Amino acid sequence: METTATPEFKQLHSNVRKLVKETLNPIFEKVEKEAKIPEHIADKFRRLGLFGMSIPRQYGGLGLSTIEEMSLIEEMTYTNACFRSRVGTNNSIGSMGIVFDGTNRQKEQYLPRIASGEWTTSFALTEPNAGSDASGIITTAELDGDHWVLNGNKIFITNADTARLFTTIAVTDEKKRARGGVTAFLVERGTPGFSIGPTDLKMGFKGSHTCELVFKDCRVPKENVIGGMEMVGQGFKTAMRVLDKGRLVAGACALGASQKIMDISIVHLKKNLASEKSRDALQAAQFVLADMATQIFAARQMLYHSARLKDEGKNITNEAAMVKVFLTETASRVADSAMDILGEEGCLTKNQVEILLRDVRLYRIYEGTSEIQRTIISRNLLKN
Amino acid sequence: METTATPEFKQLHSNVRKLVKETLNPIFEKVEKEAKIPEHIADKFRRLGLFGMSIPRQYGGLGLSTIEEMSLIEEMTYTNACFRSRVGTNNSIGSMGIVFDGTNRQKEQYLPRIASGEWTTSFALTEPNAGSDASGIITTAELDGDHWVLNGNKIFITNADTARLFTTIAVTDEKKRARGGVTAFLVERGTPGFSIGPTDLKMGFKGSHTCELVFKDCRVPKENVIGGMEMVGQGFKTAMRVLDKGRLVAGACALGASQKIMDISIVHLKKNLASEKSRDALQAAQFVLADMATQIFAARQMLYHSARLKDEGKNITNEAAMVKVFLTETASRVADSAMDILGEEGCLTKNQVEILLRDVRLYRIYEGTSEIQRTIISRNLLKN
Amino acid sequence: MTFLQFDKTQKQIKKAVKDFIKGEFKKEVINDLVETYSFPEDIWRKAGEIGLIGLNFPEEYSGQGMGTFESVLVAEALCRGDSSVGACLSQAGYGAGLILRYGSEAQKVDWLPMVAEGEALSSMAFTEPGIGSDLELSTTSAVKQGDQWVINGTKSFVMNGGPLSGFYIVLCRTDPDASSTAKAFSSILVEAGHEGIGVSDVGSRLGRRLMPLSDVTFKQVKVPLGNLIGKENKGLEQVKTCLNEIRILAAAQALGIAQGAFDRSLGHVKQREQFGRKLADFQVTRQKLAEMATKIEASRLLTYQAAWQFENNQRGDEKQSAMAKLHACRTAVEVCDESIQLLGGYGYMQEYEVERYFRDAKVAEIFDGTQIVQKNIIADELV
Amino acid sequence: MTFLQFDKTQKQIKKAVKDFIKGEFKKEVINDLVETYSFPEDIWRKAGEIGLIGLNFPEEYSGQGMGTFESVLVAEALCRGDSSVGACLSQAGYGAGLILRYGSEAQKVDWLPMVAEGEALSSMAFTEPGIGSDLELSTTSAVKQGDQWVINGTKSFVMNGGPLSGFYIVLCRTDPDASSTAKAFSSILVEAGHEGIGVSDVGSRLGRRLMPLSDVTFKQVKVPLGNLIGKENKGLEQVKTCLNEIRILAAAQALGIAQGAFDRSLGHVKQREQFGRKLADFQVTRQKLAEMATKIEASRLLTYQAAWQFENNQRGDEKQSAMAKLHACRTAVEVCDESIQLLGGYGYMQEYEVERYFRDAKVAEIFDGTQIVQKNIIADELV
Repeated sequence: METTATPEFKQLHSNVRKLVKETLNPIFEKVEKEAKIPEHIADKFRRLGLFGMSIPRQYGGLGLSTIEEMSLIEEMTYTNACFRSRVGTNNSIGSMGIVFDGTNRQKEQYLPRIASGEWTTSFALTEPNAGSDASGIITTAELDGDHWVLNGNKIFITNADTARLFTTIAVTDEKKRARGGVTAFLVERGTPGFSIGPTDLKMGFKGSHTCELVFKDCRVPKENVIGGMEMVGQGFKTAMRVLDKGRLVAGACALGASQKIMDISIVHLKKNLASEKSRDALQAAQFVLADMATQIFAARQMLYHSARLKDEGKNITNEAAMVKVFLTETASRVADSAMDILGEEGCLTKNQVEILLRDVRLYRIYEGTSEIQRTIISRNLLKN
Repeated sequence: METTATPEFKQLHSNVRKLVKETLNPIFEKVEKEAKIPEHIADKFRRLGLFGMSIPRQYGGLGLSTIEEMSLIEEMTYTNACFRSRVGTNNSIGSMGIVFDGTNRQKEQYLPRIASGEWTTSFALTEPNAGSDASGIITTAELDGDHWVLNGNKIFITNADTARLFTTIAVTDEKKRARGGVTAFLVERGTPGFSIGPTDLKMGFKGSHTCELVFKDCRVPKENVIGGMEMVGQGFKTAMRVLDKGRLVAGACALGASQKIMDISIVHLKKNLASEKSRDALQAAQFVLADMATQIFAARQMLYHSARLKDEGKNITNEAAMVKVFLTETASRVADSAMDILGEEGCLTKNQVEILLRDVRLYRIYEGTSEIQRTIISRNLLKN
Repeated sequence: MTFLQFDKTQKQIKKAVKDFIKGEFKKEVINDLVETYSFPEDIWRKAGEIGLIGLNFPEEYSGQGMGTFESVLVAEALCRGDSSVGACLSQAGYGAGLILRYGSEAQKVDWLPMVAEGEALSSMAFTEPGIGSDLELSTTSAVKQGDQWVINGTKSFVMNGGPLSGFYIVLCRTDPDASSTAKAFSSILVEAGHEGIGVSDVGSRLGRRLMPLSDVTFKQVKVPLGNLIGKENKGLEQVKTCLNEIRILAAAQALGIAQGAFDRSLGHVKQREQFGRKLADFQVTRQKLAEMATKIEASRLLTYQAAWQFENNQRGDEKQSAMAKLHACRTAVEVCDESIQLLGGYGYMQEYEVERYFRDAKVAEIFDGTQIVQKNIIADELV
Repeated sequence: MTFLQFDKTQKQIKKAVKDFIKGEFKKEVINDLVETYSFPEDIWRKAGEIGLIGLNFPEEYSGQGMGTFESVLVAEALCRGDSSVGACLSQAGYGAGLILRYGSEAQKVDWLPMVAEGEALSSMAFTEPGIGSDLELSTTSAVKQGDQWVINGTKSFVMNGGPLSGFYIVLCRTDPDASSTAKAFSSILVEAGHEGIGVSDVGSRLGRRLMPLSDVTFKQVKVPLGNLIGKENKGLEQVKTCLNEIRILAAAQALGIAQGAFDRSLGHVKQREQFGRKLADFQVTRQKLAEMATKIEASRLLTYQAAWQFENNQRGDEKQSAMAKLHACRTAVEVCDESIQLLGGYGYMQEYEVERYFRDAKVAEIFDGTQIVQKNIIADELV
């Protein structure tokens, strides 16, 4: 944590650390096994304001700086990744569309409920043939009187099972697409014609759910276009800004997990060093540990430096892409090599690394794969 | 460069950058070919005070902070590595023994001449069977009246061909060795019994010379023990402190070179993208570039964060070891993958990457190999 | 000079396995097994019926009289077909290796046909809590009392234990006063169901979830003296020889897992589009496929070479076996990881299988000796 | 089934090369060559005398009538003996590959014995400035004038050019109007010393410093029509087939370089001490040796397999050749890099040779197609 942190934030930070240690970590495996975050935990998050870390104070959020937010996320992910994910969409992809581009009315109507955690939110961009690009989006919205009529399917939508509000991206002009033909809508749960599929079965992140969304002649009021009718066609830009913001967050999550994995490995290695095994036979494992620590050190400096730049108002598109690719790949490397230290015991779910190994794998895929990040980085380096 | 830099330092920084661009870079290959730094270049370094960057102002140095020094080193190594090496020993291993542990008389006698660049200095630790450990040192020093009598050989001693003063590590108590039996001496060139061998033929660093030193009944006055007679037996500690300081420096050098290699690669790739070749066939090369940039970004943040900690008075033994291993290995990786972008042209010496590839290889070996750094890191992580 | 040519029998075997997979590895069936963490009992029994288990047992014991090389081909093909079911079938007979190699005629007659015919699983009980691959630190003891061995101790990470297991081959300390650990251990056959045996599942785990994996305790378990396998106090050497072969078979499994994940990702990228083009048209996708295929090919050659060496030397070449295990398992982990990436969001979903291949690959790498352990073995031969 | 067994002739060849290296690769001699950037002329002539060059030429052209596999064994052994001298000897005959495969009887009689006997070096002039491996972008032209070809253009990175060269095989555009580049080029033999040929050394470089490496310009160079190799406008296909074989030989060289560096570092760590113990006693050193040896073994198998395929198919298997080149060169770079590290400060000194091995390895990886190029080739076969 920065030494320049305010006393208020220091207190919050310390509360979160305490919560992780005393309340979340003890139910690390329980969340995995029962595949859900208990509601009393969500209530604790609500009381601490964690659903609204990044939402402006005027709308009931904590209005944290980027550095402060990253610092809390790192703490919150020093345990099962799904805890952070519970508040994740509200702080990031599920709310940022409104924060960035929403009308005042939309902000007043929705942000307080999001910040308080009364409503959970989701972000619906991905489709079977469309990841981070607009060209593959098939979901369409057609204007019919005072309503837009949505048709199409969205997949892998995080927190869809509990969310009340979905920032939904659809094509409004087939010809223009990314260049003015894609629009962002606010769709409330329960809107006729909008249904939510069963929970996906995933490799990890068991306590955090994704589902398919189905829109069948789903009628959404005109005023639910994010930013109002003058923002029709600007939804791809909104979506990209939303994803931009998510890159540092993914990095911070990966960092928290990496640190957790390393600390578990240290405990194990110390135990081995104290056992009857030969110390000489543990030199290789010690070098594995040294490489973990070095990468994590690098990762952390990248993240907080980028967060600082963002708080200074700099454009950090390139830095954020580098943070995402390096920190999420570091987490996978750290998890992979931790197994060399932990051996067979590392494969057991009761050793939390088994869970973390599966969880961190997602970070390299979602909200822009590593390949998308590398494309962004090289494009920035090569532009004149 | 830090935004908080003083105007004075900003001017110096800008002067160094200008010097590199306008004076050093144009003779990049000439230094390689002629295997030396022209004396008029050394004079320019003298005028800028670059021989005394890290020497306190009271002794005629610039007394730079660690951040400032690293920042200048990064600039100076954005060209042929040997330029920086010309001033390297005076700023680091060749002078730090005196700065850290020297008597006032030693400081007054030697530091001004070192800071001005009048005298070049060297550091003599390595022996045929002793790298960074004291256990293999064979060079001995025996007290005989007012003199210590040195016998033994030192190898790979940087700048030995021109140095006037050699910080020389010898065993003064065979039984105690690292625990109080090793002493650091100041040996001047021309001392009877002290001779310097021919220049080593190396893989790279052609413009910077290393030689063997031979001590044959070489008599050194008692007052030349670094720190005076009460420091007899404390030389291993002095040597380790000296090497500690060198770790960030090695990192900064590797960083400057990495950036130079990447920038040459960018120019080449832009040329290819503008040529008749298919852009599709250059996607892989662009990803290679993205990975270079990401690692360099990580490297830079590690270095300056550690330098800042050091300037704040923190113990950075572990950070410095991580900086050395990560930044020097990054430089090798960057050079290796640059060749994938440059192709056959990259193999030609006139393409500077060919020189840099060979030069940066040294950083992973000298002043504590990567393996020594990993040992330090893991030891720190596992201690209680 | 000739280089790696399959003979007619080997081609037939490959064909037979392929047909078997086509007929028996039904996606719905396997999905059910995966969801319920169940051993593929039906498929296993059928594999036994058509002779895919105990391929290397002599024909008089219901085997096919073949060798390590053929076992490798079968393990590779089965795991290519399905990483989890393949592992269960390939490892069903591992524990019989000691009987086959060192057992008495009676032991062979009693057990080899049972294993080969898919009537009983075989279990090895070698390692113990906290000792990893350092088997010489085992403390489970067997003491002679009259005409019986009395066994006490706890073995961990025992595969195939529980209701389907026929027997456990237990590495026991039989000479506590031995001058060297090499002469302190014996391997003893313990029929499953003996009084005093306690089997407890190790619980949820990263991969190999369909296979029984347990901690097994032995409390005053009494078996006849004749249950000793081979010579007394030669257990450690016997076990090490068998582990040498098992490393090769583990490499073969990893090879199959890698190939299976590769098949699936190649199919995916040829079909899916992004930015309006097939994924397979992007140079970066193609470069990844090329890397994956090269690693797989290298692993295949190392594995086949190790198998060939094992058949043509009495004990095999420990260095080559460890190289095969090291390389093939690393390849499997990396190829499966890259497969998940190539499939993107789909790769993270259970339905698309590669995430399961990845988990099975990682477990294959850690079990039977981590990378560090394999490198130790190789270096011991090199230096 | 058999797996990689050397026949008697192959064993004899391996022995002959070993003896040759022992007799001719003197450290002082090589040091002199390295310091003066000189071609190992004496060693080359002697290699020609005992038949180590043009091993795969028929006996009537002074060859040994052997195949790619034997050439691989020789290239591997020579580069293991010395990475730089080995490369010079192995590549002395590369340029004759097109004559051997597509040349007329007269061309064969004229040139193959000269090359095989160490009387003349053979040169390939394929690539051009800025085009890398994209040979279809070549602009050097050959135009028929009466009974002559008139050649104009510039070729870059031409090996074996200059005073010792017998001839250049030049890839020329002979049909500027061709519908596809596949039908636009021919390969033409140009005797060295023709008027209009300009040879300029490319200058100082990373590795392969003993071998002549030049830019070669052709200005109104006139040669008889009969200097066409094989059929007109089939040049690109011919060259690609030969490059396929050259990739295998490049892999063999890289394999030898890797093994040579490994030999040296193994010797070093068994001898040197640190912290009072032999370097070879540290687990981390041993782990590195194990990794190096495993990569080398995998590279060896891939290279031998590719060679075997090349001999047993008309054109060879492009995928396997590219895999061998990719894997063996990467192995060589990594093993040599690690060797420098294992030798520490000594590793950085020329005297200890591994730094030169490293530089030669890196050049071997970049020349004849970088990693990216090899992966492109592999992927084209896979997808």
